[in-house]
Amino acid sequence: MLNFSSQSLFFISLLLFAVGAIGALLLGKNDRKANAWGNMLGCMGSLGGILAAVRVLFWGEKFSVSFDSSFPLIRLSFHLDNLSAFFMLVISLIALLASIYALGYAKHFFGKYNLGTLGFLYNLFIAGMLLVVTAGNAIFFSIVWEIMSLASYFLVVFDRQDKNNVKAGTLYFVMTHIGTAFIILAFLLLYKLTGSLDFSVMKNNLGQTPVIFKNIVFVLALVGFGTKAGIIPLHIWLPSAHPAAPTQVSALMSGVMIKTGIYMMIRIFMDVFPGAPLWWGLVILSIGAVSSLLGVLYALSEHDIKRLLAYHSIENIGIILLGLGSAMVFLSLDMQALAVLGLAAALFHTLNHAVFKSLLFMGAGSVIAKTHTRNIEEYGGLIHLMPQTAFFFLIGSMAISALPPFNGFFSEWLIFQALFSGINSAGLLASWVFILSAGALAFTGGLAAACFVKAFGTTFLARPRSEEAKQAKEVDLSLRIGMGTLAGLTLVLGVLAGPICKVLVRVAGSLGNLQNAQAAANFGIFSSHLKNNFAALSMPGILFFLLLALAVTFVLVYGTTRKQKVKIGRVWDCGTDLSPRMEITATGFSRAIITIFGGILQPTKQTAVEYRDADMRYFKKTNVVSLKTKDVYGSYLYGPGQKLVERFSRYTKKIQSGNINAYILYIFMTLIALIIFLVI
Amino acid sequence: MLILTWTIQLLAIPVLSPLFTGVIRKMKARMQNRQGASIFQPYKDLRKLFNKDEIISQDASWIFRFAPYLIFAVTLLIGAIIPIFSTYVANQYLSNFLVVVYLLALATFFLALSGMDAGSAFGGFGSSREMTIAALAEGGIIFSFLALAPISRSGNLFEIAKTISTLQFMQFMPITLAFAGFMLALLAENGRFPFDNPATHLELTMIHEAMILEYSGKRLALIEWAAANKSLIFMALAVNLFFPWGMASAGDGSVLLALLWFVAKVSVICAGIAFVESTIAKFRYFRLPDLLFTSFILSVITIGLITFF
Amino acid sequence: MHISRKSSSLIYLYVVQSVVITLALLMLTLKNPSWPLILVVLVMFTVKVLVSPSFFFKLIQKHQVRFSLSSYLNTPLTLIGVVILTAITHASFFRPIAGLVSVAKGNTLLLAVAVILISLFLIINRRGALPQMLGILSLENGIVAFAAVAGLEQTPGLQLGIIFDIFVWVVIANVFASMIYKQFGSLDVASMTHLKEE
Amino acid sequence: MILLSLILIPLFSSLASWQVKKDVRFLGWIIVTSSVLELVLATAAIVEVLTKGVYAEGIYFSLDALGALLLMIVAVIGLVAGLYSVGYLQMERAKGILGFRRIRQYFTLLHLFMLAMFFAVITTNPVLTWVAIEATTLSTAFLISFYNKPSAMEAAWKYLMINSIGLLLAFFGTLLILSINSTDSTRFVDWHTLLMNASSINPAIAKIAFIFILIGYGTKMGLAPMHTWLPDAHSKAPVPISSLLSGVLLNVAFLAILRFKLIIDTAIGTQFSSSLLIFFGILSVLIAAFMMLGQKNYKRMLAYSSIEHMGVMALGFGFGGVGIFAALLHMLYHSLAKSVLFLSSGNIFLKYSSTKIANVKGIFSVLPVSGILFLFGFLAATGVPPFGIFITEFYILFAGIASHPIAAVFLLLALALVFVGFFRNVAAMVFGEAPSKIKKGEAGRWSTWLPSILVIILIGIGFYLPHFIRTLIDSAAKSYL
Repeated sequence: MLNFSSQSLFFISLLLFAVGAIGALLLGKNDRKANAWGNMLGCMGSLGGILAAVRVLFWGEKFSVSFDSSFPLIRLSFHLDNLSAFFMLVISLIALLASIYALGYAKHFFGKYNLGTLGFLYNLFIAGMLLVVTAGNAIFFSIVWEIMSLASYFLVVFDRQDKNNVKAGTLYFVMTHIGTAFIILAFLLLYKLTGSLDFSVMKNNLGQTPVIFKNIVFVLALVGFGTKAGIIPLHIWLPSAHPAAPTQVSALMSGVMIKTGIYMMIRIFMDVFPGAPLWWGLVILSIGAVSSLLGVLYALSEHDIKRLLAYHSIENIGIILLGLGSAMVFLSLDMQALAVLGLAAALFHTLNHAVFKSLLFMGAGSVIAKTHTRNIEEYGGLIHLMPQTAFFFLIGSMAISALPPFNGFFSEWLIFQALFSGINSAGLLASWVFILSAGALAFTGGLAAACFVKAFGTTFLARPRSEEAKQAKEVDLSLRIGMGTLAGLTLVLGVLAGPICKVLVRVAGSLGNLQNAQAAANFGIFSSHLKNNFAALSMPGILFFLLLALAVTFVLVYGTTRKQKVKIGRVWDCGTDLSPRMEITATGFSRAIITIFGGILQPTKQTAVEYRDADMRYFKKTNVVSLKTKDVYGSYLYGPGQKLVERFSRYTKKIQSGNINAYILYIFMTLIALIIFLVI
Repeated sequence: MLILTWTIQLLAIPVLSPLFTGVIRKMKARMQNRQGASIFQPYKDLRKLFNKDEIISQDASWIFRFAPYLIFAVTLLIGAIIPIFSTYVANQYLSNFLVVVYLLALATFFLALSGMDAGSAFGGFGSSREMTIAALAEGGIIFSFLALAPISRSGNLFEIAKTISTLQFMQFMPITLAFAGFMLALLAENGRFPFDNPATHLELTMIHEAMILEYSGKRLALIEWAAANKSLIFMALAVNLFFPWGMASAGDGSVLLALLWFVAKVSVICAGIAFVESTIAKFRYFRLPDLLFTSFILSVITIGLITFF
Repeated sequence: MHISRKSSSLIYLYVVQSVVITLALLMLTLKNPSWPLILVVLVMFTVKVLVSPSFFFKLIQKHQVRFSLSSYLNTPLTLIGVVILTAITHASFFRPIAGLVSVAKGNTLLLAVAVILISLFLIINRRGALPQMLGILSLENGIVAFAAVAGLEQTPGLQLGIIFDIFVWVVIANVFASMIYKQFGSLDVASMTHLKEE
Repeated sequence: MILLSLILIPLFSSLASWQVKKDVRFLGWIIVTSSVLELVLATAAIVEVLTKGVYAEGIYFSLDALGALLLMIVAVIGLVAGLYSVGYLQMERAKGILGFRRIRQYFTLLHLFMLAMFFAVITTNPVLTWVAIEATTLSTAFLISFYNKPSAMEAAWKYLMINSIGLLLAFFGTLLILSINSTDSTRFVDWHTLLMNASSINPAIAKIAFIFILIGYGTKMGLAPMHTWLPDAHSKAPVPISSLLSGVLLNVAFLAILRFKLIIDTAIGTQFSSSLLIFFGILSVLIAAFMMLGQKNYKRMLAYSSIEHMGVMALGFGFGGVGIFAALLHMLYHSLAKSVLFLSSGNIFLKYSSTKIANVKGIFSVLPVSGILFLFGFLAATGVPPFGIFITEFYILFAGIASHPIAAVFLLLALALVFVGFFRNVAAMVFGEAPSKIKKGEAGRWSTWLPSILVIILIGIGFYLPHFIRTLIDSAAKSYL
């Protein structure tokens, strides 16, 4: 299979997905077979995708083919250059592991839902994403984009017994469809400007268009793709939609699908548009800063584990946008080298986030599968019952908290470097935007760490807080393979960050004005350092010395304290018996931060006290306190807009009054009006 | 000679840290008109703890057992990559200030986890408070370093130390602002007044102590020692980045002199801390964020001054 | 037709109108007589003057709706409306239509247009089902008149087809009217506002 | 003789149905055979058109590409509606809603309806077209009032009055156009001769005439603000009739407009007619969009969606360019999608016996197949890939952004709004808990396989447009460019 060309590999993988989809649908009756078929073919297809992407990235076998369709203007044009290949690699990689995971995970749907449909939609979804990142023609792109959204919508509402899932799906589909409307408008404008729908042709014809149109296109595209990427304030669908889907799909949506929005932003802002004005980059930077900070804050206020992870996706999209934004700024300031650096950082964080976020979602899914709840407050002590899952989840938490020596650290370090170099090298306004973005990133890192101490601690540590948690068991092998591989990847990507970034620099250097520009940094296997010697880092070094220090500590401590005994005893319990209710709750853990950022989060607190003695009100029977955060966007942004439209529609409905004379009057008036209008 | 300096560099932090803990305690005692324990008391405490048996909670997992080693190892590593007495033992691939910050974050991460692991009420809120303060302090720390980095066109701590020592007075002034910010972060990170009271086990006030409440024996020793290391690391950074005078620039006799300088400068910082701790009271928990944001803002202002003037 | 409140008189007015138009057609056909055309005229006469009115009278007797229901505008306003519409037709808007024929006939042509608009106005203004049906018929009359004056009448076959359509329409409309009376107990169509957006 | 027999078959079968004595199955056989025959004949005629370009029979009947397209739609949807009616009425009879005589009346009128539509498509003479379309009004009036409920009566009455008025106005417009060859008024005129000496028409008159025609036939076609009869009629008529009304009849009315548009354009250029079409199109799309938002009755919702699609087609022709091709293709897609929607909504109605959205919940659990069909129909109607309407709407926007950007933006906005309104209701219907008293299970195989076939066809021609359709539409669109 290795000696196929990238092109044939690509189409083979598409074919495999198609076979998987159809076959699963046909096997629909038999849950077990349908599940196996769908996921197996999913694995094989993803493998094909990986190989194709690898051949493009390393053998340089770019290709771009197009077939005529039976419709005018529409050409099925597939265009696989470095950027597409990179995203294709990410998608296929995660899809591969998600499919392995799903082999075991989907078991608990048996007999409940039709696994054939699941397999069909799942393969369709993956194929759709692959097509999105390889489509070279605007109409074709919009079609596959919609197909991807459609498949993901059906996956979100797959567990349709639950009302909330349906609601989440509805919101998601509405939002993404409105986003698509913006995208289509952007494409139409691009066509008006360039007279073509092929991205490659647009790129060449776009040179001398008036900047105002470019700005309109920029805003439209930002809104359209930002909706899919889940930037604040267009994110409202994300925290409810991602958790609703089956876990392997949540992993794909959160880890990969939202990246297609990023892909198109890069494609359009960095590749299609030659010289973008400065403020675009600044806007992207600010959006990134806001999204990252608010995303992590909302995550802290969540105690539904999947929603928490979803909010972290928003945060990480923000971080990616910080990289992208800085790259755009540098590009407009004509500093190719730094632009390449920023873009490479963004791409690397895209890859990293895909890896550890899907890992975390899978861990959460395993926990949910065993405890049948998404509420963190009902977990606890799972590290004893499901040690391996706990370990993998811990790795993921460290990676997403950007702790060395894992991959998250290096990409955030790189983005930091991009932002730092921005502070000195741009104008006054730009510098301040850079400073504040760096500040946002700094706080984001710390808050993310806090959030994952909360998530991991309340989920896996201490004592079980509910009966389900007591009954939990370790999950099946296939799930552990999926998670384990990803956990390994976080470390490998971290240690091999240098070589990987070399490749990413090549990817970034193949775009628009960055043609064969050198990066502002040297990436080596052992170390990477910025050309201006501002900073240098050696990930293997960190890992090695950390292990060394650990070993030394162990040896010394063991040597000195061999003879001291270790007793297992009960926790100091102030004389009472310890109950799970004495442990800190997730809500309690993050309460302090929420109070500190109360101005932004607007926490609400409802207390319902019930007394044993209603007249004396002295002995409390129950005291229920529910802490929430106000839905700012719903109440200030979307709510009013919706009200406005609905009021308008109420007025419109007055037309249909039911009175026939009125109806005839409309005709009459139209007639007279038109005739008069005609003469005037 | 190089080997010697390297051994000094590696051992300085873990060896000296208990001493300075003792020094601070002594100074506090004196300022409060007490006799106070000898400045070598911390060494004795560590030895005592290492020789004790230990009890581990039945609910605790391997994280509880593993965390102390990691935390201590991290402080060792950091101790090796920051400038202590010399500017020439630069190892440029690790002594980047972001590495230091995030390695510290790694330690804090595991400290908080181990605090929650035993499942006692104290550990929980201890970790909560610790993570809150750490998260908010991070911005201040990174930015106080970032204020220095542009001046020396490098994020390498040794480079920074080198350039700062050559600054004119006028260029130097804005840095004092960043220094103030860094000091606030220092107090916060090391559980000092007005953020935390290192000497109390009163549940309303304690943060660091609450987390390690379940520890005993060698693991407690490791954690205490690591805490001492951490505070010395911060003080070393404070003196060597902001006032990097008298540091050895070559591996000759000046090393000894530099070491003396180092001890002297750190003692001054210790005095400052002791003074603060015996003059002001601990702040209410929800007033601490103001301080931390202040430290961040101070550093931001510094950056503004440096980049635009 | 606008003013009369009495159903029967409405019908009589319609009959008169139809008679006038058929006579006019007869004149035209007699200029160059041909049997098919005369036949057409006769059929038209039977349909418009004899059959349809008789249907309407039956309707009236069956349901004792001797007085058709009120209108939206009162009499003077109605008259003003009529005047305005006539004015519009004679204003510049429909000038070109008059250009279809010789100047002498021009005004009659515009008069036909006016008839069309006025009967539309009638339909809008009256609440009863009967006046509306008659309004539509007179609208059709107006068009026939227009065709006649402008010399646009079709081949006999077509005309027969059209007349047949009208005839069927009259029948169906009558059936509906009586059904509606059964269902709603009156012929007040303006009261039929159950189908609407709420 | 093909076209002539297309007229005769429905005529005879209508008479035959009238003669049937209390055997419903016999009525069923008649409708099946006749509509199959009609489809065959239509196919034959279309083949002729594909080979010859224009296929004429005598001076009275002829069929060009545009007509062929319409003919195809009429025949196909007619067949489907006919077949569906058989099972549907059986069910209603079983429920005891209908007696035999009503069913007989239904089929008799249905045949007449088909007859009228075939006639309108294939006749060569404007006046005859008018007569035929008037005939559709007359034949459907009783079908709309079929259930004899007060509301049905009301709907039918409004339908009758408003459409008669509209059509009379259209007739007036037609006469004005006919004034082109007022020289020898008694000669039999057909579209072709009109087109030949279109240039001789006085522009002012042409404009007035087109206004009358557009408003007149626009009433029948359901362009706002003349659309008012449409929601009532569609929601009250029996389901197969609704599907015929919105799937076919509206298009036939549009055909008449298009024929005149051609003449007017050759007389005074496309500018005038295009701007009028755009005006009405935008108005229809916007009004429909706002009406569908928070709509409480799903059949009315479907009716408004028809209005919206008519608006889209009008816009397509208004924008010109590729928009014309798109509008014609859109016509085909819309007819199929709309009949899928109506037929599946028929199954839903049979099960829930209510058209209120509030009373319909959990279709997926009660009617799994019909639920999916309804969902597919919705996706097809709102232009979600892989359904073709996405492509046609893209084309129309595409043509619009080139010629009338503002209108295009409005169109896009309205489309998004339509999607939102439509989707909310559909989601509310298909998901959720079904009312307990309703027992699960489809009404019968016939009720699902008919729309299923349509869905398969829809997806098929959404992916691959057969060559003959492409050539038909191309040659039909060519004359408008």
